[in-house]
Amino acid sequence: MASLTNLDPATLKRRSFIYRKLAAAGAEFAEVNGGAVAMRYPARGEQEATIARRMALADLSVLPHCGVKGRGTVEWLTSQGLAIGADSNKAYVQAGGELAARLAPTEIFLLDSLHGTGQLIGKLNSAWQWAPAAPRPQQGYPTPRQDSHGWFMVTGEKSAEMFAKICGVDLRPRHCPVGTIAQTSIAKMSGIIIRADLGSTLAYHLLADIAAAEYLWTCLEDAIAEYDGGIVGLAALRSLQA
Amino acid sequence: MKVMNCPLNGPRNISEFAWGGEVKPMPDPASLDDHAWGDWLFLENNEAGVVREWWCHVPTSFWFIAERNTVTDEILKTYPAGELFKDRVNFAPKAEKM
Amino acid sequence: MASRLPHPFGAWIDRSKPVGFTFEGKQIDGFDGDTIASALLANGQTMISRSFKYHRPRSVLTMAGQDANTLVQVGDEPNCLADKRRIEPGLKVEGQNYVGSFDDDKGRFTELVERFLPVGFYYKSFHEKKTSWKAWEPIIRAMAGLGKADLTADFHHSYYDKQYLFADVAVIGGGPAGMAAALSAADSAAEVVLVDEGAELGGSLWYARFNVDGTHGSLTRAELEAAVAGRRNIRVLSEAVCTGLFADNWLPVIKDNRLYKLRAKSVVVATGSIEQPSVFRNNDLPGVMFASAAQRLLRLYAVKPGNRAVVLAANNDAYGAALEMLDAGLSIAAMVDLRAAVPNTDLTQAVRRAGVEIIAGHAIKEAIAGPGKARITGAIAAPVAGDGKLGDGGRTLECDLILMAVGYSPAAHLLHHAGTTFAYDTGSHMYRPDTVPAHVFAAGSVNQAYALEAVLADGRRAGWLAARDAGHTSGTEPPAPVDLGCDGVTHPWPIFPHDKGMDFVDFDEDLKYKDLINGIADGFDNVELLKRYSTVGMGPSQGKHSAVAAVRIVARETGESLNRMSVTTQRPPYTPEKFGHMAGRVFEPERRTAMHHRHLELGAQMMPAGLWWRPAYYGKKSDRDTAIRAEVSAVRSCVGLIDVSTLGGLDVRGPDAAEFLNRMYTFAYAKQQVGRCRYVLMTDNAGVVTDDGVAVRFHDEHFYVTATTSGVDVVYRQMLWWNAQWRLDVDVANVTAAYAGVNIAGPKSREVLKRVCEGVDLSAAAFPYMGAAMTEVAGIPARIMRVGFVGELGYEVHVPASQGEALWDALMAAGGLEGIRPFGVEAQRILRLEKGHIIVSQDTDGLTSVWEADMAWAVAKTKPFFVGGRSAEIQAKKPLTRKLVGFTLANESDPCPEECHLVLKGEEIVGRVTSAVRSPSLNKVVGLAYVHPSDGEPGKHIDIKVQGGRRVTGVVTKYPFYDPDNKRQEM
Amino acid sequence: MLPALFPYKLLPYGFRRKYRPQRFIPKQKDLKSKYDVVIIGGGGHALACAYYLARDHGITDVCILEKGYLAGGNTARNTAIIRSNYLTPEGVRFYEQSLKLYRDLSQDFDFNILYSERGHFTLAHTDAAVRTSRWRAEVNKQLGVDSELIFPDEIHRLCPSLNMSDDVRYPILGALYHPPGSIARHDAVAWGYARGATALGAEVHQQTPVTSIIIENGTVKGVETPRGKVYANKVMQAVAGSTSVVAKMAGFRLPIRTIPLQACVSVPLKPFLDQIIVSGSLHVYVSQSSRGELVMGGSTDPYGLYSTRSTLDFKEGLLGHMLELLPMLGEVKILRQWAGMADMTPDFSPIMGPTPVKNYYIDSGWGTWGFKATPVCGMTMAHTIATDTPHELIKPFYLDRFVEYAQVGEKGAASVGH
Repeated sequence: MASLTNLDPATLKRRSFIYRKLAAAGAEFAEVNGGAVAMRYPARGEQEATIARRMALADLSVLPHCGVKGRGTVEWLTSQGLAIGADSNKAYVQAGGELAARLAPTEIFLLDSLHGTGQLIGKLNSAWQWAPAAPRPQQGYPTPRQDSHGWFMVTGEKSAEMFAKICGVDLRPRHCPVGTIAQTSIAKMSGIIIRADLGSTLAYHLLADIAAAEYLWTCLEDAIAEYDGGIVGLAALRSLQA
Repeated sequence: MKVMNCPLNGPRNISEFAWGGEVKPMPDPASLDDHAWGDWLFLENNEAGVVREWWCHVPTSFWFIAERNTVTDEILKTYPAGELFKDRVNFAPKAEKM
Repeated sequence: MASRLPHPFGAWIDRSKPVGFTFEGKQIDGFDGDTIASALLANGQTMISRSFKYHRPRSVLTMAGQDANTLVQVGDEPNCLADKRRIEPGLKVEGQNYVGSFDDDKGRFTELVERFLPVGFYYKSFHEKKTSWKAWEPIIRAMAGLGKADLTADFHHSYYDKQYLFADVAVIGGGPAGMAAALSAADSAAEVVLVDEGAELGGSLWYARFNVDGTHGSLTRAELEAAVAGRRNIRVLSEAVCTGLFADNWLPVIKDNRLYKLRAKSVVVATGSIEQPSVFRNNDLPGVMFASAAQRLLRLYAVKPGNRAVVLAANNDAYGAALEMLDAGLSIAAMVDLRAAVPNTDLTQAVRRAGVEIIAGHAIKEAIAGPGKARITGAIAAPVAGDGKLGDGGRTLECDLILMAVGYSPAAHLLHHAGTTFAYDTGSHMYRPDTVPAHVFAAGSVNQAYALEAVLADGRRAGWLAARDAGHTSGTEPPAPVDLGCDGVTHPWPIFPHDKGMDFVDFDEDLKYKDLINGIADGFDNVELLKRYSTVGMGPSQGKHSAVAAVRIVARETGESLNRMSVTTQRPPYTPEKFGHMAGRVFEPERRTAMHHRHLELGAQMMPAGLWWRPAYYGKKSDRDTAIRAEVSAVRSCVGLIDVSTLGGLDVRGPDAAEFLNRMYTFAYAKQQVGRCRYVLMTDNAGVVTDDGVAVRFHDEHFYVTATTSGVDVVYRQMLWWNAQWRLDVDVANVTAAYAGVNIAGPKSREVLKRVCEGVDLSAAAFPYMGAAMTEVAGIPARIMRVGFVGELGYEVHVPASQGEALWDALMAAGGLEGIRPFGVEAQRILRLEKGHIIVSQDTDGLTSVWEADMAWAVAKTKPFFVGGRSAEIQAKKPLTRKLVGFTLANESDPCPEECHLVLKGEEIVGRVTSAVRSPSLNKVVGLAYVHPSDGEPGKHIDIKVQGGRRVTGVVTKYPFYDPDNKRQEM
Repeated sequence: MLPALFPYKLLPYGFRRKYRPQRFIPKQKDLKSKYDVVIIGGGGHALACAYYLARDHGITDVCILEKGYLAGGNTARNTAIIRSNYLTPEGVRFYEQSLKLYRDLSQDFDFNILYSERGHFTLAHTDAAVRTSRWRAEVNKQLGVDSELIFPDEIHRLCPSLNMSDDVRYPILGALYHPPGSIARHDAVAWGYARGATALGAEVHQQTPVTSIIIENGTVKGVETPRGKVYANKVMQAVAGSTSVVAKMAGFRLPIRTIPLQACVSVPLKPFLDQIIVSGSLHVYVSQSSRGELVMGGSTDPYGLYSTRSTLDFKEGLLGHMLELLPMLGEVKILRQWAGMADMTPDFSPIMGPTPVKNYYIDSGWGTWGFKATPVCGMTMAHTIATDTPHELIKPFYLDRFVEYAQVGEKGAASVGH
């Protein structure tokens, strides 16, 4: 895929807040969802999948993600074919591999699968319309999660230990089953952590204030160093999932 | 570091929360004379003992109510604000003055 | 001349690994595993520190990091515990607190004038004249302190970090009690973290003598250690110190350069006990140490503490220590036993058998100081004639070592932190834990268990209970120990004042017996008061060896019973904590806008705005003013572009959206048209102006409300708080970060925007001032608002944050023809001031009302309610005390006032300038100021005190100063 | 040293055989059933009030009731900083008077309270903070108080230890420099007042809590204690940390929230820091005592509590920021931490004077700034009690100012500890 190598993130409208850092780290980008996502880092000596199994960090910010909140949210999403369980702070996997994170009884944060086709999210975005006149049905309100939150993924057996350096919630696998959500403070920033293993590899989504993406990325780079961690591309994550 | 049990997020370090002070529901401002309004607004019970307080879980901006002993710092219970504030509050239109 | 004992002595050193370092420039050879102190003693360096006040030589006291006598400077680390700190190759160690040289310390003169320096002497003098203290303080101050902070160190410190840890059961202390507790908790399937200060688990089992042949300890240790190693659910943290026990079992544990913050469901405190000194003359000199210290030196480091010892005994352990000394080849001059009758135990008999003389019913009256007090040459024993009293006669015993074994005090610091109460036990003569708080358990000698079997049993019991408390049980509760063995280990009065003094109760602070007595006589007859007056227990070891003695002395002097008293509260930390450990990686969040790097590329000088960074202006620092003026004129005459992404943004949606805004803001929103903007002003319930912005109605049930950069989080939280009570059918979302925004402003802004905004008709008719639309700009979904903070034709364009940089690029390109110019916060402040727009929190303060801010126009008077409305009503009835007005200068040649220069009436302060600038557009000074209400009308003169105290005359002026009829922003 | 300044008061100690004690706190007498004035609380303010009642107004039949030990509350727990660089004219005049009294206290007492002028720096890290600093400086100067807004070069010249570099998160942009800013030995101040007051006839009763307040038709008659009823013509409460609790006994509420304020000291270091450094934005302040300890604190705890427990998070926050200001202290160690209880008012000014109960006076709302006001509180409250009219200096601090929307906004000058 030679076309990848010369894709400049700044030629696309949607840009990760840290694309410069990724490029500087030697990322090879591919276009997803109108933005450039780091697929791999060819200069690496070591297999990215191997790093990802140990301790890795990836940026998925441009992949499709969205949100709906307010009264009627869950009812409406269910009517749109989503399967959402009753518990808050749990994430529910959808048919297409999307993840519906129930942040509160009336709030959903929806993450696309690692393929980032955006099918479901695109459908929802066009499906939500103001009803012509009051009284209007309760169907929640779309929230701009694509842009309010940067989306990182932290993978590898050392993930929980690493998180313990920047986050006070007990994320050790035994105490934090797959699908568990922690809305908490990470390196003094509010953020959302969702455990979502990739195949047999321990992994967490990390969603946090897009404006603090660079800050948080820097904190994470510092924190993973102790565990011989590294930055990996989306390709490696996909390979672990497969 | 205290642990506070957030009704939405479960037990968390208290550093994740912001203190909202004593719960003192607002009386209808129109029905209070100036001095009574000032008393309600400024005076605190500042109770040494079990008090009912507002707390906000900052990462989720979730407001709830906690009952806490201000001498031992023991948190007796926490629950959503809805258990205390059940109905929509309305204010009577007022006469054209001011 | 490193002399070491053969194996099995020296369990913690690796003789195959020599390690060299320097002390006071001298080369010292030790082994890997040595502490600084053990290596120094092995090399005959007995003096390790100089005392605080009298600069007396001091040396090893505890070998356990519990005293201040071995504090040294290690490189740039002051006050380092030489008896804890392991040596490393090349370590640069120095003595502390000396004048001249360590060996010939000029500071010693203070001892000569000691009698002129009574307790609290600094309170009693140096105030004879009003200027006395000014003259003396620098001298006394120069004598103060111990180690040195390395000010030459570059402005960095080493890498410290933190990590959270979680456990069902935390066991603090890895001695027999702690190991037993950890094991029984682990057997109940609890996750256990076992924290121990030692290099290896075992505590006293490593060095104490529990039976005659000395095998009992080591066998027990080996057994327990193997068992612990075999449990996968026990995590051991060695060479780690737990410095506190905070609310809900929050435990700081320091290991290497990391602070662990351990949260445990329950805690077992098995921290053991601290040996207590005897008070006699010269009890502080090198060569006088605790028996346990000498035993540690032998067993852990293979170091002989001396050659000929006198053991001051009051319990069985003294005899175990004596046997240890004999095995190590020391001779024992005598056992001086405080007890009239020495009980017959295996150990006492063994000592007798070894032919050691036991002098019963005697105490040590004085240690005989050798040359320079750097060592001792003997001890004078005298008969005990009652508590603290010595009879005539006595004997001089030649020795170079005095071992004190007269009793213990529980190392109860963590229990104190947790709020445990203590009671004096008249049987054991110790303060024992009385009521221990929930989820905390004490085990071992901290809990009065002294006999090894009792210690182990107590540990098993505590571990089992702690596990159950954490929700894990198996089997039945282990029995509590029958005989604790705590009676007879601690002597109630090992205090023998000497009329020549130097009988120290507190080594850290150089406090002698009479200092406490005199303090009490001065009226400070309560331990807390005495502590503050005499400073007893306030030194680096925080009373570990003086607190109990102080209580005993106060009790006797006041006739108070010890049962009705307690030792002074032990406050955290248990041992000193480095600033670096507490700081760790300092997380200082930063927020950057989508265009941040574009600003940097354009040479912007960035300034903090809350957590955000914003461009102050574009250009070199040296060209600041010209750059700002150029940016201002670009906006006035052509077109400029500013990043306003940091502005708060809130989506307010739902059937009650308008009603909600009516309650939150001072204005009225029910009738606001869709596609129109309206100013919002927020007050708090006390009527104080707290925030402002614009509300855009994009839909009957949807308002997009802006808030100030620094205010939005509070505004959002307040909105949610109010609606938690009102229960209106409205949803509020803080979308600040989700939208990047720019304000493109200036007469040419319309042409530029047109080029990238085909979707909408931007003509004045179709898109008037305060109009708004949802559309696309440069192919990016956008919210456009025609608002004019800077007072020119202008548009705010808000787009999804991740496309913000693309928007910036597109607009900069589109404006190329007109020479569009980015402008920063500084230019914007000038532009808005020329228009007389206020900045909340600069032009208002913590008490400003809407009336004082002259914003009555923004208050809807007929609404049923808005937050702050009731207070505003009351304020309206009271006469104004100040009013915000615009002003210019009567005399343009006067200097421009600066923000917060005062407005005076005569000499009375009536207000202040909140904003002022020499307007580039109007070429005159314009500003806002609070003035006396009587001066509020245009044309009135006000008196402003500017730099250098000079007064200038301001003229109250209507604002906007620039384009008063707002033609330009509405064109 | 000049003979004039020779510490001759030490000579007798050296030459006399026997130590001659000078008792600061007389042995406790029996509690009488009636006093002219009863003061609830035995802290610095109470003792100072008793001292000035006796010295300036000849009122010596005064009983001080302390529930614990003398000056064992916030007097014992504060960090001993004294300054008058406040924001409001009311505040500046009040604290300036306090400073004046402090300067002579050692001679008044014939007891050295170690009053030491060190120079006080309030650092500004944002342009808003620079504005507030200028505001304070201008108000101070207008009222004759020595304060100046200074900028990085000058700050570096006066206090070279500070990290002035730009590449920190919050660079230092300026500072409010207040040369008269001082420290003193906090306990000694209380002991001096105790000795002075008791010498003139006042009684101190320790371990004597007030359990209720006797009020008859709106007028206070006395108090009850476990040692019996004590009647009095006038009663004052000066019980920082328990203000609302005691006021409740007297039947009224106050605009006060009680919140812990923590502090800590380092292991003694050879003195290197001569000034008092405060940073509002970083929530830290530090000075170095004459023992060599760095005395450090920050802003109040995040929530209300009637407890003097310590927390770890306090130290984490404090030292994190401390190392931004003084990065070379990474290897320096914390020796001890503790806490006091601060009665916070909405406007960060005290509440002083008469109360809804006749002849019952209050000295409260001292938040984090009570120690520096000790002498002037004693003086003004003594005047107020003796003449039954509020002293000019404390009129602005009357209780009803809140409901009357006439607050004295000191937040800008007091929001961080010291």
